[in-house]
Amino acid sequence: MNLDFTPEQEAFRAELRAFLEQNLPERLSDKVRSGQRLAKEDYEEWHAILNGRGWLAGNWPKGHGGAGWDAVERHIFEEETTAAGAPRIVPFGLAMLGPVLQKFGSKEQQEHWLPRILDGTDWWCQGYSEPGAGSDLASVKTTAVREGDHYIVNGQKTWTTLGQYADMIFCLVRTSKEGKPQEGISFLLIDMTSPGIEVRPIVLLDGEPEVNEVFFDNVKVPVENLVGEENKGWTYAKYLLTHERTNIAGVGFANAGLENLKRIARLEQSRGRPLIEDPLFAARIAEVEIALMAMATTNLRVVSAAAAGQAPGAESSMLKVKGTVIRQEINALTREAVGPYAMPFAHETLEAGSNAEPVGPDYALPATAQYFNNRKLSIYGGSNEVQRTIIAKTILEL
Amino acid sequence: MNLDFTPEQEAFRAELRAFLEQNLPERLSDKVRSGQRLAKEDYEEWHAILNGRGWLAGNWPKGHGGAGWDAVERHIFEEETTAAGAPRIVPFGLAMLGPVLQKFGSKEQQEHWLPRILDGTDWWCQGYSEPGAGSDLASVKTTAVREGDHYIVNGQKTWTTLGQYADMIFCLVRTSKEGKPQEGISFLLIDMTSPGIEVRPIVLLDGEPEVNEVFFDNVKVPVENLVGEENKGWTYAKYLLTHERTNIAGVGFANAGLENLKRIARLEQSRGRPLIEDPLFAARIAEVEIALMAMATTNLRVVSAAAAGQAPGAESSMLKVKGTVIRQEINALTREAVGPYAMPFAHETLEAGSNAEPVGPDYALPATAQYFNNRKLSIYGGSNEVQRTIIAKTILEL
Amino acid sequence: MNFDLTEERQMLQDGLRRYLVQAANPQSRAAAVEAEAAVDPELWGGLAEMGVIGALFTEEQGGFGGAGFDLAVVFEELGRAGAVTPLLEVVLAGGLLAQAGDAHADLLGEVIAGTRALAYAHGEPASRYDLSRVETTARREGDDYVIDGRKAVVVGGAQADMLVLSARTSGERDDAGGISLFAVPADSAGLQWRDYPLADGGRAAELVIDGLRAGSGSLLGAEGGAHDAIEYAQARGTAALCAEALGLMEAARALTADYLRTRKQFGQPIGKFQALQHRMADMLIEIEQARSAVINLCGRLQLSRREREINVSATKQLVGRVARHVTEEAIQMHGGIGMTEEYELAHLARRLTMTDHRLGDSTYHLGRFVALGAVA
Amino acid sequence: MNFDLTEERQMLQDGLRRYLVQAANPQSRAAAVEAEAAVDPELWGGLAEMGVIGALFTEEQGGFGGAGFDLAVVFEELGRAGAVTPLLEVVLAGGLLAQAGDAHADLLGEVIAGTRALAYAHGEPASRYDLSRVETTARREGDDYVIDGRKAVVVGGAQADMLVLSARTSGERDDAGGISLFAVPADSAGLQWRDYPLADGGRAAELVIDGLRAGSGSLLGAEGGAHDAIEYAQARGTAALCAEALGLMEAARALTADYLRTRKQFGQPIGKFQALQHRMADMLIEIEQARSAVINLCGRLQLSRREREINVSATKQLVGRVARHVTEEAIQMHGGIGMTEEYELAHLARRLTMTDHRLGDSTYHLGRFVALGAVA
Repeated sequence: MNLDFTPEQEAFRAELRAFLEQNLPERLSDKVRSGQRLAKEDYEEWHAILNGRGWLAGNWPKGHGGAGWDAVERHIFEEETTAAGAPRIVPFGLAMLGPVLQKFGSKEQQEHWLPRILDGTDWWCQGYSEPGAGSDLASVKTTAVREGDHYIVNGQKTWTTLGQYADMIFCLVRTSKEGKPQEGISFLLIDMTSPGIEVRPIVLLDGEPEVNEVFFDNVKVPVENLVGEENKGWTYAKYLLTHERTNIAGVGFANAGLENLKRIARLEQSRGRPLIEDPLFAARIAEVEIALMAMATTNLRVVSAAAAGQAPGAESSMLKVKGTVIRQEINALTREAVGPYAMPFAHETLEAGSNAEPVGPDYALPATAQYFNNRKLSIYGGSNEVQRTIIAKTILEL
Repeated sequence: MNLDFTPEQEAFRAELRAFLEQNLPERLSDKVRSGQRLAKEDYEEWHAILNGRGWLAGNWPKGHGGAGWDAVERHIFEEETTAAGAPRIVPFGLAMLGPVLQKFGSKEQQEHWLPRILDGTDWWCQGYSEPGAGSDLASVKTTAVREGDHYIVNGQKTWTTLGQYADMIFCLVRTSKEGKPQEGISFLLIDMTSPGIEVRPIVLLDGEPEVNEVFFDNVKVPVENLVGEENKGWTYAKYLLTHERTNIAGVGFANAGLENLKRIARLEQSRGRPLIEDPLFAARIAEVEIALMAMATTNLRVVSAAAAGQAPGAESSMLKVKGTVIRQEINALTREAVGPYAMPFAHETLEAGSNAEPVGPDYALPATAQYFNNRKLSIYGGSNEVQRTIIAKTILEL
Repeated sequence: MNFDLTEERQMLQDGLRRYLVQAANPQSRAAAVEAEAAVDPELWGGLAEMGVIGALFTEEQGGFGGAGFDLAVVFEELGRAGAVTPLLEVVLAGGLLAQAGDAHADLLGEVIAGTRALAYAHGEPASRYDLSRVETTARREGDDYVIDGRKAVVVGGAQADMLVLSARTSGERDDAGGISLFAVPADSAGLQWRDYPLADGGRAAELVIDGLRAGSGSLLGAEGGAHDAIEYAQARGTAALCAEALGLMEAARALTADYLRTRKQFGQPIGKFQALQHRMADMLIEIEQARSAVINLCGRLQLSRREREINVSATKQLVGRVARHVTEEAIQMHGGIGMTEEYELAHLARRLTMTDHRLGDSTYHLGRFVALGAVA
Repeated sequence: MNFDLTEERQMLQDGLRRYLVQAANPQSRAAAVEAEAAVDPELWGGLAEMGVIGALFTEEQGGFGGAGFDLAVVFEELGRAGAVTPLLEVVLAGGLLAQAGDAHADLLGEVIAGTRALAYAHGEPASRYDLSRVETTARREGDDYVIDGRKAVVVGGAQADMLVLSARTSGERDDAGGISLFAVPADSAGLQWRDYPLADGGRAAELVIDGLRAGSGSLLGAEGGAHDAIEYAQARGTAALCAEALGLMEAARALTADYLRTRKQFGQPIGKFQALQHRMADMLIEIEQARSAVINLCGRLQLSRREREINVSATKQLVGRVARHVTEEAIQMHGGIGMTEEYELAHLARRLTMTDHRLGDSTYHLGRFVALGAVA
């Protein structure tokens, strides 16, 4: 047992910090810290900076232009970038599709798509969920019918995050109705500018159109955009889901959120003294901080095992549940901390470049929106109910 | 809407208080308040005092020697007696069997058994649960086979509270294996001194033999001890279970427990001041007190509806769950309040008449035993899980 | 002891419920949002006509109700319908007008008739939930008071005709003594508004007060002695707000139970899954707790200050805690659809969540319950 | 960063686990209870022989371990087996002997060999969990100290050979300065014991100290300067106790999962009911939190006082909270059988519950975590 990082890891951390200090634009970290909505260009700017250093694709092997980091190095990267207020790396191309193409894509597909992910030519989005399917991803109803050199795709995807920015979408489509539901699924890459595609925003609880519905009406997709074999898409889909789960706990986000909460609680006054000195509010912060201290170590245990080559199993489910519960509690406390100034719903002022004068202290405005937005954490990516069932069945053998 | 009691009800309350002041022996209320175990004689003494005043059987009609109170009067009786530290009325004969005999028993049975319940000739216990059946009461395996003027009973009952004191037991027995499990059950009254009966104590978490297993080995029971019709016992059993549930919330016990907790928290010192002034401990008391204030009103709503002739339905289930959770939280806080003196497990000193010098303050010793003992509250009488299912199915129609 | 509604209140409840089903629909809400109005004028007119505003006041005050349980009936129905109105402002500001006596009877009459809109300008940018933290000052100048300061999150402020405004005429920042109340037109010179939408669907404004002149006739009650009146008005406001939260919870619960009965996954309605059944049962139990807490407060508004305020804090603490539980569970059990603005739950969830940010949140009132000596 | 056990610790864990399965069974426990012993002598001898006591001390101290993770390995296994031993007293009292230097090396050697039993007499009837509240006094008389006072719930006190006893040589009741420690034979004149059983299966005693004479050679460390040593010893004790609680939780969880797999109701194993599955999953998640909390503390015992103590309070708070959750859920999911003394869960539940009553409970440490400046 040893809780310390190795000297090499500490050196990497120092290198990262120096890099962030010099290269992370303050304009971006200010936006992240104040909870402003990031524009597409903001993400692209940050991606390009990281790509210039070879650090955009931490989990990709060097041969494909990635950094080739192990789980601990990726963890350190996550810790340092969230602490510095860097924008998150949009995961759809980099964390999700990339590994699938590297493992199951043809050489041509790899050579064509991977560089475009790194240099930002293509903004990818995800076409997994369908209306009414919930956590039952295998009940794919969107169909792709082979006609000559093309598939003709019809159907609908939903909950497509940032689909409004996307050039490309990777989709699960049904190519056969034979056998079990899992058996007739294929994995298809589709150009978002194809005729017949329509994107409709879904406004969420926080008033933001973060996710979308994507409709496919006789969309023609060249057969070379099929990844792997026809009807084997479920295998690739599962690989994608389980591949990049080391950050499932969201420790970095939780730490940043806790720091923000404490900052606010130091500034707010209640009963004539800083809110953070109110014994009951301080105790609630303490409870979540203590839980986070433990969860961060659970996360490191999983990271460390992953770096040693062990595949995380149901531990991911435990981290998912506890991690989301902790982040949601921090969000709730932050909303509570800002007091009556949680009420203004001026979400337009959260937009990049808005000139509207903020209402109340600058830290107050994003609190309610973030609270509502992060209710999604326990719903998406396999709801916490699904995770509990996985834990009960696999670890507890119930 | 009106939260006040009527002048008649207030007059009844005053009369009760005066009666308790004059007639409740201090020796008994001291024992109750300090959490000492009551002896059989203690209960009998208190029963006799109440019976002398005609107040022992609040829920029985006057014609049978009861007080004929409505639900509000019974509630006031419960409030005042628990506040005064009176022993509880042992429910098996009075609250459970009595109403069944009054509704389903023959005239001979009523004339024979009811006066003996009131004057304490018979101490009754309950023979419902069987090993391995849990909340599934209809899975009765104990058999009664008719042979001439007798039934021959074989089998086993369990969780028989205070069975060690009992002269008589009312039992669910299987008289037929035809039809549904509920259809072959009969309701039988059995003399505990019959040859073939063996009572074995079950020691619980708190170290006390409060409940028992009762074994029946070819026990002869006269047929006149059958209540109602053969194979119709399930009807009577259900009537018994639903008849007397107005005190299911245990508000009186909770109030007494809360007062005791506060008393202890005033006396204990932590960090140089009374524990009750510790903001975090005070807040935990406050939370349970606030919940109790609300639950007491929910209880009154049900009591009031019952007094107006409405049969409480799933509201009883809600009161059961919330009432037990509140009482268990008070027990846990009380255990916590006594600090290191929760550790001594000198349960013998809780016995009536023990002369062993107590360890630590007198209020400390019962805290752990009561905490453990009351874990039963959410298990017996239909576990809280069963109650939640009832609520979901009946009120929510899920 | 009787927990049934009187016949009058039962009629009010039935009528209001029927009316709100058609009048407080999402379209009318959307129109009000679009128009940057504090309330759909048609809805407001309808409420006044039904006597709903009058139900908040006693006969002496020109109404025909005014008891705690009148507030409860009205606000529970508003909550159930998810209606967006500034009726709470009427309880707060109108209640203070009524307490100040006959001098303001005409104004109050217009309020009850629905022809004059009131706002309650008490909270300040740094006061949070502390009732006596008033930094806005009013100093005598001849027969007038000159008022300077800021007020925060004045609900319906920019849309109001008249304000009930607090200012300090003496004492230090947190003193209970020295607070005075004024009734002033919302368009007075010296008032500068910054209007914005609220997460609960309504509107509020930040108010800068710069040299506002208020005649001595605008003073409500005795100079410097407004604290107790404000506390009492807020007690009534808390009863109303908690009743509204109760109605919102009932609506969220009904929506969720419906969803669980109809939505199928893995071949059966998800309401058949035991884990969700048990969570729904717990939700129901907690809502019944909230209902009882509302009854406790509404039935005790007329008791001694200590008993009343202990119930204010107990009820607000419990309702706040339960509201969060119900909101989060309702969203979670819905899954993705519960996250979308288009689905009715979003509106209920936002309103419910925001009730904890008015008149003191659940943590605040837990501490206050202890400070009032309830645990001792 | 490495969360695997070293080879030595892995061997210790394996050996201890195997040994305890047969040596720490209910019969040996019952025999010790019957004999009013602090521990089954055979079990204690076995532990000493395996080097388990030595694993709690460094090589310089005569042991071959002594790090936080050594404590964790030993105590988690003791917990898993539900073993009743005064080994925590060895961590506390033995740790103080070891800190006091070579003068007590012989005594410590006998402790490690298992031939001398120690008790830790620090807490007093009115001290609760306050480390510096010492009212027992020691005053110089020639070369001796004369000690008077009371000690409360001295675990294994009446069965011990030697006591490590705290007394105040100067300062006021709650001062950190002025506390001194003495090593005295448990059968010294002036010590009067009242021995009794504990809910966790062990024994403790109330101690009246009346004119006890202790030679200056019995003083541990500097006169009046024992506070920091006590705090450090209790930090190690907390690590050990929390590791034991973790083992107890693992055992309770395993018992409950087994029960859910085998017990049938309404025709299927109750572990198939979704509500119970989800509650078991939550239990497991919380136990993993407790495991990480134990790792956090064990890995940080050697850091600065502030960092160490923040972890002491964080870990004790979390483990205390989780222990209650696990205990109550395990009993509840068992139903009636979980209430009976005969079933193994009763013993685990009692021990687990009692861990919250030693070295500060979960509420106490939540407040202490804040007071240490962790939330600021």
